[in-house]
Amino acid sequence: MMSRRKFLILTGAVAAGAILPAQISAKTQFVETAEEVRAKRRWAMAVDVSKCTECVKELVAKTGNPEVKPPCVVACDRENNVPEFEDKRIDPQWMRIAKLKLNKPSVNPEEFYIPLLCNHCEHPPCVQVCLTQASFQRPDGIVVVDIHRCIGCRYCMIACPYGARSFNFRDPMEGLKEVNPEVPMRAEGVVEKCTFCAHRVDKAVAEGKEPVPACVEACHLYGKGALTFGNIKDPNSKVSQILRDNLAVQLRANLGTDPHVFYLKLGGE
Amino acid sequence: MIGILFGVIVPYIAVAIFVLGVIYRIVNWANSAVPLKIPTTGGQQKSLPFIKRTIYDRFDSPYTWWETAGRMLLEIFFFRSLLKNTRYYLDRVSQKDARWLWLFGILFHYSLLLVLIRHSRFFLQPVPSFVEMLSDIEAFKGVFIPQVYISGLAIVAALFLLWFRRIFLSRERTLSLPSDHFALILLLAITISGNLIRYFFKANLELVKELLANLMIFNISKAAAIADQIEPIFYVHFLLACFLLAYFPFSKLMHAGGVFFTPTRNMPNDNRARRHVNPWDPEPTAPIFTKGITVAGRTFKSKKLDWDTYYEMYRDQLDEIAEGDYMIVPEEL
Amino acid sequence: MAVEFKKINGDSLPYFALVVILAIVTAAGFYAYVLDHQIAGLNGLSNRVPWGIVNAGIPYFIGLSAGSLIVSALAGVFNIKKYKVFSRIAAYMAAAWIIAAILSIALDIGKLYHFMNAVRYFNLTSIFSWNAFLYSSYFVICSIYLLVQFEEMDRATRFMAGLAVFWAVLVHSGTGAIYSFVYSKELYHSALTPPMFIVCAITSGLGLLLANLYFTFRFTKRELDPSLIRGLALIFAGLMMILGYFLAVEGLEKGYIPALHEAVQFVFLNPGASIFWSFWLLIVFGIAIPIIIVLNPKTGYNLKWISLAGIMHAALVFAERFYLIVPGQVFPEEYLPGYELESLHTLEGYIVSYTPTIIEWAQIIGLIAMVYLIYVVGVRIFALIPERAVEEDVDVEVVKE
Amino acid sequence: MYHKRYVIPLILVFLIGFFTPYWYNAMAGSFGYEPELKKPAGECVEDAKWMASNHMLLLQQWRTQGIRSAAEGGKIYHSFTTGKEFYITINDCWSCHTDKKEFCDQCHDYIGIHPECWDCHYTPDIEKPHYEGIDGLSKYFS
Amino acid sequence: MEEAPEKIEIRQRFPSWKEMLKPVKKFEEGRVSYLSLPKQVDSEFFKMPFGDVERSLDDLKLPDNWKEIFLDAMKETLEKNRAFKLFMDICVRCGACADKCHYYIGTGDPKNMPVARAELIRSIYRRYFTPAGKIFGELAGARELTEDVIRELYYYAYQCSLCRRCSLFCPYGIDTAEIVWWLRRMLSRIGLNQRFSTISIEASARTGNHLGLLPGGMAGAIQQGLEELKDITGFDLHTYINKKGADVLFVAPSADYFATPHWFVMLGYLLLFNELEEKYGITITWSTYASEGGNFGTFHSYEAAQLLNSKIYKEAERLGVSFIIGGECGHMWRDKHQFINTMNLPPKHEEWKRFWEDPDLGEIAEGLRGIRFDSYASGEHGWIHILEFVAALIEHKKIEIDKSRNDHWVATYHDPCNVARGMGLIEEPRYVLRNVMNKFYEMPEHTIREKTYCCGAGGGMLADEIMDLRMRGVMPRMMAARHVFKKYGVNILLTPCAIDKAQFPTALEYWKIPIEVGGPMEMVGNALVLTAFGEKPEDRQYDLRGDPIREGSGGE
Repeated sequence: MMSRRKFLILTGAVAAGAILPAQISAKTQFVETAEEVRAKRRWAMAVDVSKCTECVKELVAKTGNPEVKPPCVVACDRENNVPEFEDKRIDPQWMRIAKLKLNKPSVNPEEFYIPLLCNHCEHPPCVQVCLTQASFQRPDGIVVVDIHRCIGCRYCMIACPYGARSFNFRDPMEGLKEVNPEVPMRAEGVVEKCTFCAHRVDKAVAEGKEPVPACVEACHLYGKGALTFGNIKDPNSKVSQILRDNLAVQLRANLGTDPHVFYLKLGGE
Repeated sequence: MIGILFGVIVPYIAVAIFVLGVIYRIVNWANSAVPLKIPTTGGQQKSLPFIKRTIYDRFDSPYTWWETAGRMLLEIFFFRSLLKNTRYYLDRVSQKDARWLWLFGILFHYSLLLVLIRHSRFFLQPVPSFVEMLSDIEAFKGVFIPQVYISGLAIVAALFLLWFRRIFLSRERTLSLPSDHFALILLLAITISGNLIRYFFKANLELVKELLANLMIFNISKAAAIADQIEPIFYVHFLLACFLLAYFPFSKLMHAGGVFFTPTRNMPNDNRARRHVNPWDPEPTAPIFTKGITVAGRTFKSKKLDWDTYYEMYRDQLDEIAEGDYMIVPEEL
Repeated sequence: MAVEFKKINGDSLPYFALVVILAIVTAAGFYAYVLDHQIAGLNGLSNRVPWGIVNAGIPYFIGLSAGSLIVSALAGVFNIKKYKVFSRIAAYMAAAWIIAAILSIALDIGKLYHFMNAVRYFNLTSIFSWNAFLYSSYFVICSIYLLVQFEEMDRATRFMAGLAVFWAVLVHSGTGAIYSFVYSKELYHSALTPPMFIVCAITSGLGLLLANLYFTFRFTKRELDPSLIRGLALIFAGLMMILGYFLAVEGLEKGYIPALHEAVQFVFLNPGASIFWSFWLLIVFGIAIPIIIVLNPKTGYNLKWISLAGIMHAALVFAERFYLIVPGQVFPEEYLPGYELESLHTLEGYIVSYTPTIIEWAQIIGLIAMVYLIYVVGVRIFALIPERAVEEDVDVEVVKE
Repeated sequence: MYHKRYVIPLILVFLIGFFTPYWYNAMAGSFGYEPELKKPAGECVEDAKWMASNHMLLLQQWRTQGIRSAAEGGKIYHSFTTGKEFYITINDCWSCHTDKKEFCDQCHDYIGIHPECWDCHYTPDIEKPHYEGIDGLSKYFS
Repeated sequence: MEEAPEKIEIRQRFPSWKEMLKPVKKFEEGRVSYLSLPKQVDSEFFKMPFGDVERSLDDLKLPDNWKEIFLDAMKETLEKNRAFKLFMDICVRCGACADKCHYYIGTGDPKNMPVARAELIRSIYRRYFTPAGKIFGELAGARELTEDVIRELYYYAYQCSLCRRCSLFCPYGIDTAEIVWWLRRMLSRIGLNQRFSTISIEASARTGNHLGLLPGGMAGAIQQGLEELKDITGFDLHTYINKKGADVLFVAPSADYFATPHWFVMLGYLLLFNELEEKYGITITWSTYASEGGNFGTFHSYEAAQLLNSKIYKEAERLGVSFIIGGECGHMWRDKHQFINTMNLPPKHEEWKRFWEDPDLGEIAEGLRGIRFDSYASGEHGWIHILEFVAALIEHKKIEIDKSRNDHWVATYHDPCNVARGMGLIEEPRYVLRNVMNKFYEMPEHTIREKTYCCGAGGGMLADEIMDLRMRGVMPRMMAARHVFKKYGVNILLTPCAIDKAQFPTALEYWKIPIEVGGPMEMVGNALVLTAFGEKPEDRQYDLRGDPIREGSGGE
């Protein structure tokens, strides 16, 4: 039951009410600022191309299907609710496998397989061009699409040098066989791409564990362990060690985007 | 206590005043006679078959019932007369279009319509899908939470524009009476308080709908109990709206009903095809003046100039004309 | 005698028929949009070619808009009195085309009702974001420019004309930059695009305006002096030559890079693809023949021929937009130089075909019809067209002042 | 009264229009209908009454922090009414409000608001099988 | 406006709303109409309440209980006229009408805005008839009825020409003419009448026409016209007057019998009638009893209008005509189109009935078969405008026209307000003019057709004592006329309205625009080839003004 006094002061509470939404955020104190995170963590992935090639070749041989999906891709699709459609032109892909061959067959006629995924560039062109700041780079380096903001202009797809982004031409719900509650599904008319399994990363960080994206986990579990994920700001992490020991190649490094997916052992041992 | 007073008693009174008041005004107008058929003709009449009438003429100078109805509908839905608005310049030959008033008027009235349709969600159960569809279309769905309804903001803007006309244009300032400002301020207060509830001080809308549902079925004790739980900011909006309802029938806002009665618009221009009968002089055998009019107890009666009187008065001249067999020929020089 | 602008009567049957036809085509365009978004797979887009001809509509319409506006502003900015007769109609067309441009963005984006996000979360580094601002402000400037013309406020008109031209240049550079600043696609990346855009915009807008003026004056049975049009036609031809020059420079520059040899060959010398045709048709029918028409003394003074040249050029500038937008996406990028790459699960590494479907064409045609609907209704509501456009009339006024 | 032929229908139209809720609700048979919420177990992040009016603001704040922050501190929500802290994850609400139909939809249907959250977001009502984690993938590679 | 007279100075004032409620005490010179004298309003045939005393504005000499009488009259009006009551209630004071009034444009007097003019009486209405006005008084825009207010009401009621231009632009169709008309009626109940219109009303009530012409005078005037026509055409023409058994009764405004630009129009009528009679055998008669088409009663009150127009149907019945043709007049057509058959019982005699059962002119004269008046088909009206009639004759090629006879005229056409906005006769005159002359140009679009500007002298405003007001009111029309004069070299302003024809010569002189005034029927008369008399197109040497026709036009 409301008292008369309360009613009267509430007329004066106009000002207090106006800042209600602001209050919610004002009270939230960050135990760890963005700058601190930036100094502490930068996620990256290293791909051992020889192991990867070995794995895919084995699978192709086993199934006889030249378009077979290796464990990493399957895990990515399931984990992130990536829909599957028949039509290759509009089928969204977060992670996919590409076949490489050197231009000079006389030197090396062998084919290699590499996974292609979002490179989580240090200077991501997609973030530069996004109209609505829907694509953004988190302080820990992961580039994410905030689909609440995406308007589907597809400028980021044009700008991305790696073709890492997919547009939802159809309602993704139609192409889903099972659902992972941890990751939101996307709607028709927005752009999506690999997030380095940001939900897994955040959960692991909060629990103080080493984060492992789904593809990496699946690669180790079912594949040859070609993928390595970790924090390159930490010199002791596995990724740092591997990158120290090997010559790493970045895709289209000449553009200066500084991608954070590194390919090792390109062209064999 | 406040809940009962503002949440129960006031709305009942306001609705009663509104409904009875509007009916009273309509009946009151209908009680007056329409002595003459006086449409304002804004275009070519229906006349000889070779005189072309354009579609605009049909609506501006209607001849049939349908054309008249069309004229009224265009008037009501598109404010067609205001659309003809021009402004006169003393120093120029030409006149310019000045349709701002039309634009602001349309903006306000259609926003109001949308706002009212959206408010029907508080009265109708289940909420009709077209109401939801309209709300979704006008809101930037998903961009702002809560949704931002364009009509809700546009109506405030339009009211301010209409009010600024009255404040800043010297001619309009001269014309405006306090009641004109008052109506605008009242509407502004309602719309602004509505927007405040929507975007800043949230009220529990579910309780609001429950309150209204209980009021509708006269479940007063339940309504009063619910009314007490609703946030006070709601009552600012609600009370003002109730006041508007009660104020409506007795103010110029009644133009909403009056526009249907305008004799210059709702009559066809078919005087020559259908005779209009004056209800208070249905059989005019002789002019009223010759029957005499009574003012303050005294009767003033004019003499009737019928042919016989006339003939008596000018007998010689008329006879002379008759002698010439009613024919005039030029005089032989 | 001063130029007097007058509304048309607009009560004849052909007029209503025209309005109805345009309205139907417009409605069909919007219906195509609805279909496009409800049923997947009706358009020719894919994850490799996400921008098609609906997107090409943006630069195309913007170009038509600017071309119109610059004609309009000639009178104001450079004080060329004789073009004052066309200033209203041109400014009005400019405003109408910008609406079409904004709508073609609206038809193109995936989540239309989220568009306010672009305002709410304005991204300073995004050229598209700036363009959204430029387009809307450009529309406002056009409207104010038109308004001050209606109100015959001479000083304000000159000021607004200047501002409008400045803004038009800005908008065009911006639109060009949307494409040319994309450094990840070599066929897009070019510093020449923004200036070429401005030239191309003026020629296409001017070309269409010429035809527009001819037909409007003809249908309203008003007098139009060929010598006035001739002046504009010469400007038109001159700018088309500059456009041709720009195209040549850019093509040759691209062809000079060994890395792009394959792509350039694909674009210019591959008659199997629509891109080849879009380019060469533009060169031949969109530039060469119109220039010949205008410069040939036999045809260059004839309003019919000039408007034919204008229409040809304006129509084929759409091919130029196609040639600008599509090849960069169709031709695969090289992720790892020295290696040939083929994706197992997507279309990366392949040349992807993009053929606009009828649904996409319907949207573009619907927008064009909408602009003409706005125009046809506009000449009835507003005093846009001069009672007669004859050079002597205009000259007399110059003498008087 | 003159023109009864027009005036009486006009009054009737006015009355029918103004009293739309009566005939509409009578036709729908929903006079006095009130939604019944299934009271969830457990403690909410904010006071229930505050939530009834302001939950949309909370959810917006929740989602922005949840997506945009990489630092774990950025993912901590401080309750406005109770002062407690909560770590933001995507499916927190479902832990107590187990039934969307009996909770969310009750009020939303009543007021006629249908937010687009569930176009993408998981709800317990969703009919598709759940993903079982990486370990469950073995069936694809056996 | 390089050549506009220096003397006109428009002082625009924008007082506060409170000041607007206060009655104006100081009346501008040249804008106040004189009050009626007893001989006009206390005459035998036109007896108005309290008309027996001579009044002036300084000394109104109102009856003792004038307030009661006025309010009673107002109450009666509210009951008797829905338009008045509605217009009292629904105005929202949006201001759309404000600059539509030519008197407001010309004078700048804020109370001349149509809305403010209506507000003068509306404030009284609020004070005495609405609860808000009774309670809140001035705040609700209400004011007491005092003698000053009455004076002000009179002052502004007679600054309106009842042209209805404001009504066209009002979103609710509020017709200030209607308000003012009934206000004048209320004022007449306490003895306040305008002298100029009551002179004419009284004369018309007594003699049948406004000029007070006796039958002999009228016959003489027509006869003189016939003589003049003989000089011009060389033919012996004739016409009928008061002829029983004629086919058609013709009613013209009485000014046509004497006044100058009107005169040529009458010659045009006579030529047409003779041609028709000679060729087709249709007889058209004038009447001395119904010798007046105009009706100054429509400027005064419902009853006065009825008093004056009641004669015509009676006369039609007496003469046994089939229908009535009306001449060129503006307010006459408001009266004849919208009022007359409501205010009177239409004639019921046989010829009339027979004709309107099948309104084809072939029923009267076989040669004219095919001209049908189906749109007016009703035995209860029976009026045809002379220009409609001529348009039909031209369309059916029943008369022969030689356009070139009007080549020395470059004409423009002014729509009389009542004909355009009270009747909708817009295209017919243009049709006629395009067919009888080669050089016809329209004035600017917003000053013609239904948006036409008033001549500033309608509604009883033709009085000489309000010359200042008249010249201010005519300004917009003159600006438009000057525009076409400069642009096309127009040398005649045609208008089918007697009051316009009286006002425009004065106004054109005042505004220094060297063009003539005339009526469309004059042009018809010029161009009409009297084939029935054996006239050839090239025979006519002089136009109806006596000027040589082909001089200066053919050669150059």
